[in-house]
Amino acid sequence: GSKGRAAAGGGTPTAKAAPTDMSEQDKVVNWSNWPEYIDVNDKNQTHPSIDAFTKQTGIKVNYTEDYNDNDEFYAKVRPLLAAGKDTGRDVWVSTDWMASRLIRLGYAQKLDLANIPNHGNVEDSLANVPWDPGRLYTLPWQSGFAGIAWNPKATGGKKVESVDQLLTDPALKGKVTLLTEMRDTVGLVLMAMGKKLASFTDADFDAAMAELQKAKDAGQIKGFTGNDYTKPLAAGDTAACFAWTGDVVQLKADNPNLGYALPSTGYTLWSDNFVIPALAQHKKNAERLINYYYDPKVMAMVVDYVNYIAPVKGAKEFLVKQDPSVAQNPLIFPSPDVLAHSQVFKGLDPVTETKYNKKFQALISG
Amino acid sequence: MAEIGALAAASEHHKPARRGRWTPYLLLVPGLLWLVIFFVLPTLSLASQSLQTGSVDTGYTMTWNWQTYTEALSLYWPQFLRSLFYAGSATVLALLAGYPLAYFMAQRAGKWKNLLLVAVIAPFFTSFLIRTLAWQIILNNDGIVSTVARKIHFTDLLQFLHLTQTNQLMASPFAVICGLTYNFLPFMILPLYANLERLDARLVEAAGDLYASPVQAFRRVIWPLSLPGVVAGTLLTFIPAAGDYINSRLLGSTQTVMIGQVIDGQFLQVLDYPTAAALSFLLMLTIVVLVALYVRRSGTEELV
Amino acid sequence: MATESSGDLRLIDITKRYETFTAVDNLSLVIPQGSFFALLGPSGCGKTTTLRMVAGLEQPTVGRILIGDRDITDTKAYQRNVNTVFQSYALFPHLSILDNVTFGLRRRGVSDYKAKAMEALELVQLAHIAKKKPAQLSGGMQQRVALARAIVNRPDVLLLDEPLGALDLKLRRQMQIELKRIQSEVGITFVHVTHDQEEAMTMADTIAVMNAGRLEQVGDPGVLYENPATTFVANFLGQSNLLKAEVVGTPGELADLDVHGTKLRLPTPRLVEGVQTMWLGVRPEKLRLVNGDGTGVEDGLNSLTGTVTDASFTGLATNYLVRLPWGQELAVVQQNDGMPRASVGTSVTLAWAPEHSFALDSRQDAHAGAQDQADDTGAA
Amino acid sequence: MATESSGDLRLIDITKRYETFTAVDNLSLVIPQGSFFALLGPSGCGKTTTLRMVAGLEQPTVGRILIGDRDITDTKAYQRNVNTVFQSYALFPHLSILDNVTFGLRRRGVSDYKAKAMEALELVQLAHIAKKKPAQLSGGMQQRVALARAIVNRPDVLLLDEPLGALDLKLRRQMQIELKRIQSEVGITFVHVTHDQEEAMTMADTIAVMNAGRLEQVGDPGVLYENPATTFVANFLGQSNLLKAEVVGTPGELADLDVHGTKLRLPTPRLVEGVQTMWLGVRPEKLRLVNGDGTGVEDGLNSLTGTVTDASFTGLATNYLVRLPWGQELAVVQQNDGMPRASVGTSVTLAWAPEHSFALDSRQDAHAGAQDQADDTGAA
Amino acid sequence: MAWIRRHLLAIVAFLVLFYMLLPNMVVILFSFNKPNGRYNYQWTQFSLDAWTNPCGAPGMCPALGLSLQIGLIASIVATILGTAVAFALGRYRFKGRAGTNLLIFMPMATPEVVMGSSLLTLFIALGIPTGRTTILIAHIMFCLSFVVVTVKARIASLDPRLEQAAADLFANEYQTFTKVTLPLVAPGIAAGALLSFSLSFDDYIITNFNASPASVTFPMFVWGAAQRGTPVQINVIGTVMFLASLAIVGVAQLVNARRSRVKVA
Ligand SMILES: Nc1ncnc2c1ncn2[C@@H]1O[C@H](COP(=O)(O)OP(=O)(O)OP(=O)(O)O)[C@@H](O)[C@H]1O
Ligand SMILES: Nc1ncnc2c1ncn2[C@@H]1O[C@H](COP(=O)(O)OP(=O)(O)OP(=O)(O)O)[C@@H](O)[C@H]1O
Ligand SMILES: NCCCCNCCCN
Ligand SMILES: [Mg+2]
Ligand SMILES: [Mg+2]
Repeated sequence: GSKGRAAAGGGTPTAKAAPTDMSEQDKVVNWSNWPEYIDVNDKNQTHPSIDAFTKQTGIKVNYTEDYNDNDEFYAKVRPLLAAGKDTGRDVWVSTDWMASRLIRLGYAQKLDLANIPNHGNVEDSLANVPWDPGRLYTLPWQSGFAGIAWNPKATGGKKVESVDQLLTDPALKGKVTLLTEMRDTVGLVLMAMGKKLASFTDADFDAAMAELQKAKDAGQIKGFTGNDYTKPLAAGDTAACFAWTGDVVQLKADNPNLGYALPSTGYTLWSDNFVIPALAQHKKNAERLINYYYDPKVMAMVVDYVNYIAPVKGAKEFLVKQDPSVAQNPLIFPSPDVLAHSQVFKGLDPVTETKYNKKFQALISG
Repeated sequence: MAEIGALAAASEHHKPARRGRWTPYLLLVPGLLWLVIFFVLPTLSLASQSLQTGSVDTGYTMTWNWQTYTEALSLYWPQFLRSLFYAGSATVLALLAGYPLAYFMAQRAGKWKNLLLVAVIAPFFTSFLIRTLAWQIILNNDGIVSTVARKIHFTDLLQFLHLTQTNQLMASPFAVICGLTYNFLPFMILPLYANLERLDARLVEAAGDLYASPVQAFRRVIWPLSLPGVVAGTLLTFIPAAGDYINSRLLGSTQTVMIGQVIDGQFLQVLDYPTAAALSFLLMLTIVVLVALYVRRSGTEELV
Repeated sequence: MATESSGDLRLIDITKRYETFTAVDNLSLVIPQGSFFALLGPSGCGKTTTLRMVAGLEQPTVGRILIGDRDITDTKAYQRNVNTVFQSYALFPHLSILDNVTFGLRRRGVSDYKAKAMEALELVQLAHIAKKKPAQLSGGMQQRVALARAIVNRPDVLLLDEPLGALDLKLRRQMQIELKRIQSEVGITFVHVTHDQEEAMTMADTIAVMNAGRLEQVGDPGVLYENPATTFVANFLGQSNLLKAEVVGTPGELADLDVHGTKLRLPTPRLVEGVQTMWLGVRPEKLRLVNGDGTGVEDGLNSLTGTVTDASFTGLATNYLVRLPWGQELAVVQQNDGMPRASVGTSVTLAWAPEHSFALDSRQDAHAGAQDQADDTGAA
Repeated sequence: MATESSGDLRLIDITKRYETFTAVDNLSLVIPQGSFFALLGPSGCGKTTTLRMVAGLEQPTVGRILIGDRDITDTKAYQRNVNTVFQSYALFPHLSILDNVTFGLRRRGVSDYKAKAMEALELVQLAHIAKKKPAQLSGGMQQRVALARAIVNRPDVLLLDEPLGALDLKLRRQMQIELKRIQSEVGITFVHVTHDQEEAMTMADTIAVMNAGRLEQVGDPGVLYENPATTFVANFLGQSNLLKAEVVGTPGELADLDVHGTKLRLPTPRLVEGVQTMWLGVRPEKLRLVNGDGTGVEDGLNSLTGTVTDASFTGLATNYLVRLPWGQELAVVQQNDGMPRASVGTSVTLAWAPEHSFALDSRQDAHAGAQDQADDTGAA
Repeated sequence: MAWIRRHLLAIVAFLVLFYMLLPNMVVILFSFNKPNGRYNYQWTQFSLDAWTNPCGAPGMCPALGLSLQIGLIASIVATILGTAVAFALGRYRFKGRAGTNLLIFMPMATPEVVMGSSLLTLFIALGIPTGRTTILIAHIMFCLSFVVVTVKARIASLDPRLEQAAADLFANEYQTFTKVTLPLVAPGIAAGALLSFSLSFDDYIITNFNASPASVTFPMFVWGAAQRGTPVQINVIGTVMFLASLAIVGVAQLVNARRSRVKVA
């Protein structure tokens, strides 16, 4: 029999802390994040907010954009976590459901709120999530929507604004990518079928899968991607795709013709959250980093660049002051109407999650 | 590096002498131990894994669950066949492209021979990922290649052959096969070259002297004599190509997923180790059987 | 398709130049149909090149090649009714002996190829190993297969490029007899290239001696041997003793020559015209060793006196070196027919009949053709 | 370390068996110090095996090997003061000529190895190419390097395994002279293996003929040639004509023999003891061709009459085949010394002196040794 | 037309060669690009930026360093182990030859995914965390067979008489090995080592299975970068590698050529 057993096997979902926190001796913090998820000085490719943090605290940030996809990243770090080994990272940014899993399996450490005095700045709507009541383990980094993006160069100038069009328009044949993120891809399709993401049934799920399978068999879909959909979209190898809001806004800076739509049938709303993994060597530095970004002024700086929704109270105010034009941006400042059409994928118990995952993986990896 | 071609020439001419009773074993032990521990054992472990049930987070137990195999096969047989088809096509194409080049280098290049050899070997040392990414640029939809291909209706031909579904070159079976062919071409050329270089040009002359036209001389003399090189080259191309997924990932679409990609996904994304293991094992078995049949048919057993 | 027309093989003013090097230089030759013709010459003199041009494996730079009346200069190798037996045999290693022999017949669509091939194999006495592969045969057998493979096509001309070069002495002699027998049986024109003069002389009807791309002399073996036209032929074809001689008078049938003060004679017609100083040549086997005082020398024979410096027993004969008063050493061969042998250090007289010597222009190099082949101070 | 003690090389009752095959069978030999000894025999008779045992590259199954009084049977190859010149030369391709030659000296820690090596290279006239690599040399030069590489060590015994086998005819003759010169200069015992009988006869002081792992005869070349002890030696060393003869009487010095009804004579001491029927042997060069009517035959000579069936001119000599009334063909060699030649079809008388023939036990195979070497019906 | 027919083989050969070198040309060309945005897929403007700042892409140079280090260690270890096995196979008769040959051949007949995943299965089962060590283990494993085959072929072509000649010239077993056998087999060993290095340096599939986030090799970096936009510096490295290998292979060929030219002479 295999010994590949989770630490959770014993039923104690408490992540181990490193025997000694190296934060004081070793003024670094290792941060893994999604690509296109932080402010960039376009001239020299540096990250101003990070540089400012280092200046302020003397803590060097090893910032790595190696978080392309929740599953893929989890698969990478899981063997280490399961074996009780340090992952080499002090903090990373996981989407809600993945953060929930990490807590459940005891792979995420409780935050020392004493090191995060800005903790209270978290938006009220996000301060209490079912999987982390009171935000003891995680704090959100950004929130956003998944919608549809297109490159008019490849669509022949056509706009792509609905899920149906994306999956069936022959003009897009073979030039469509969808997300490996099951909750976004299936979620968008479920909503297009008129289902509610909070209450759909197994049968609804299967119906959505069938829809996707049909599109795939028809050759409509070029691929399923993580955050790496951006390059082919910008290059025009992908005509249209499911995409995360902020990414596309960032791409538009180089390529203003790119189009973006939140489907009228509905779109997913999600958050990505800071997680400090078990055995992180610089937990305290990570907490200082989190605290730093929970300063509304700093968060405003990031959001101004990444164009996602800030989870920090007061950030918007700063932003409006700084750059009034963004106040008009519905992606950063979603109106209640926009928010009303967004939906959050329901929480899944491990058995259902495995069941859905298996079906979805068969679709995307087959 | 033409020593790759040694594969073709690895038949044993000299009967090894018998010396020292223990020396050979002392020499063998470290290397073989390495292979036993890190190749044989993992393979057994893989076999065992494929028959277990459980999940990553709860652990696995051996249940002799053969069903994994039938399930995996019923789900993924298209990718399996596709892999064999792509690898086979790439092998044939590599042979068609590599043979003339190898023959030219070996028999006709004269003083350019070494330069050509360098040109063939050098890309081999340049990260293949980088080169495969370069194919993305070359086959890019707005690129010259694509434009010309559309203009001369090459894309229509490909569509007719079901090698692309759209009027583009990228993200199609064509692109994947083209990439596979490209990536493993040196593995085809070097054994062929090593073999053809030893081809006695006088035999070709003798064939001409005995009324064989150039085509007949090729068919009756050059080709049969180069068979060991052909076999070595095709094996060195087919085996890795069948398991490759880089090309299908970078140049293909959901319609071109190969079995390696499935295995990779099952291992690294889905974390369904038994299915992944079962697929791996099936792939290995398929290839070993195919290779054994092929080697026997081509009558070059001494090759391995 | 090769035509069945046949006839003499004619090379007309053939020249073959490689980039900077002229391998064959304005060569003209007629090789009568059905003859056994030998091409002899030192390494690199252009023998193989000549053969290859006849076979069509090489294009002459200048000149025409004809078989009978048919100009084949521009015909492709596989369209010529000419076959070659290569020195390396060049048997197809992947084919059985039988398949090797049927190869040419099948290419030409001959229907009863198998029967014909077996016939050819019988001719070379190898019918019993038709199923074997070349690698399973000894050198001599491979040689015979190569021969069968060529002969079975009944070519107009069969080219043999040192076919026996790789065989050892005894086997070589045996194969020579075999070759000769086969040639007379099938009656095909054989053009035989060899390094071995004895082989050429025993086998050929006509010998051509080549040197540096040019023809030195063509003729009957006996004529070439007894009356070489150049010092090159004299030295290359067997061994010759060349004595510097001055013509002092031509009193009658025999001319008088002065050789380092000794008077020797030579049939007058053999003198080189218009030349006063010449080489007087005599073959080692023509010299008879007589007592040192010259008493046993019959009248009318030439004679010289010297000292034996070396004697080596070869079984059949003994080879002597005899130093003449002026330091030149003459080679003498005496068959071991039971006559008493001279020993090293004794003084001897060498005698020979005037008609057993020949004369050559003394402006020619006395050593031409002698060193030529043994020269190995350069890389091979 | 090899000792400097030297002396005769003695093989005592040596047998070498490979699994099922006996390559050398109870061989005893004494090779005097400083002599030039030739080992002759057909392919596969065990010559190389014998040499390898002396070199220490192979262990005898039974028997001892001594140099002088020192038993070296159990000494390792690298400890024996014996060196070998391999047929393939076996020069180290990665080392320069000089390094090849110094190789042995340096292994033995000789200090002035470079000077000694240059001396050896001068002996073989190759000092000027000391810096080259073997691949840059011609066959003949490589041969001489191999020789220098062995000789420089001043071994007690130098073994030469067909050292000239790969060279062409003329080069071979030249190297023979060279070898002989070097041996007499350095005075080392040479054991020379060759296929070429003429080579053995011209070079060696003593010849040993081997057959199927056993010794057939050892002795002076002339003795072996004129008085072979077995039909094998008679046929293997040169050519012999063997006539079935019945002893009819031994009246005096000469015995009377009946050969197919013709009375022939042989010196009585040459008769094989205790045997009535024997082979009467005579070498082709001992036979003199006389007119068909036998008129020219001097008194006291043996003579037989027959018909010329073949005559082939080899330059130096002409080879004839003469068919005797009972169908046997005799080989006759006549030096082309100017005497008139017989032509095919004419009737001739063959004459020879009784003392130029020998007798062998007729229970021996008349063809032993003759086919042996030419036999190539087996795989090479 | 006749010209084309006469040179058909050369034309085809050069087309194939062009096909083989085309991507390298593209890599070289785009190393001088100044991309518009983060994606280097379209020719925008000539620039030497990447060449003057080759380590400017964060994480690339460490990855390159790691790959070089692993390539070096893996090829050295594999060459030592493999050469020993090759000598045993090429020089001795022993029981189990056939089995050994099969064991050597199998890794070459096994697709990389299978090898990578099975090794991972083993490491998981044994609770060995993946990382630099596991990568090394894997690389040595798959390089080994190639070394054995390459060196064995060289040994097989070695004339046994040369070793006998050495013994005949007073060299004992050890001296024979060091002075004659080893120098003669050396080109095969060097070829095996070079092949190992290139296989190790270039490997992505097996490495990706057995690497940890903390041990990113160059191919892994390239793969990752391909997902979020390849920095121009990657093309610089690609170009340097191509030119360096041209130089190395070129020099090796020259040396070889000189040797063989001499042989022909
Ligand atoms: N393809 C070629 N290019 C340049 N020179 C050549 C070529 N082929 C032959 N030669 C030269 O032409 C000359 C004649 O060569 P050829 O092979 O005809 O000689 P050969 O008489 O057959 O000699 P051997 O007796 O050694 O076989 C040689 O000097 C050779 O170097
Ligand atoms: N290692 C071995 N195992 C079995 N038989 C062997 C071995 N070595 C030699 N023989 C056999 O011993 C016999 C004598 O071989 P050897 O090489 O001594 O012959 P040779 O007289 O040198 O022949 P050649 O003139 O062809 O070189 C041959 O029949 C050969 O097949
Ligand atoms: N470029 C940053 C994109 C972040 C996307 N997060 C994934 C959310 C999935 N629902
Ligand atoms: Mg020639
Ligand atoms: Mg031998």
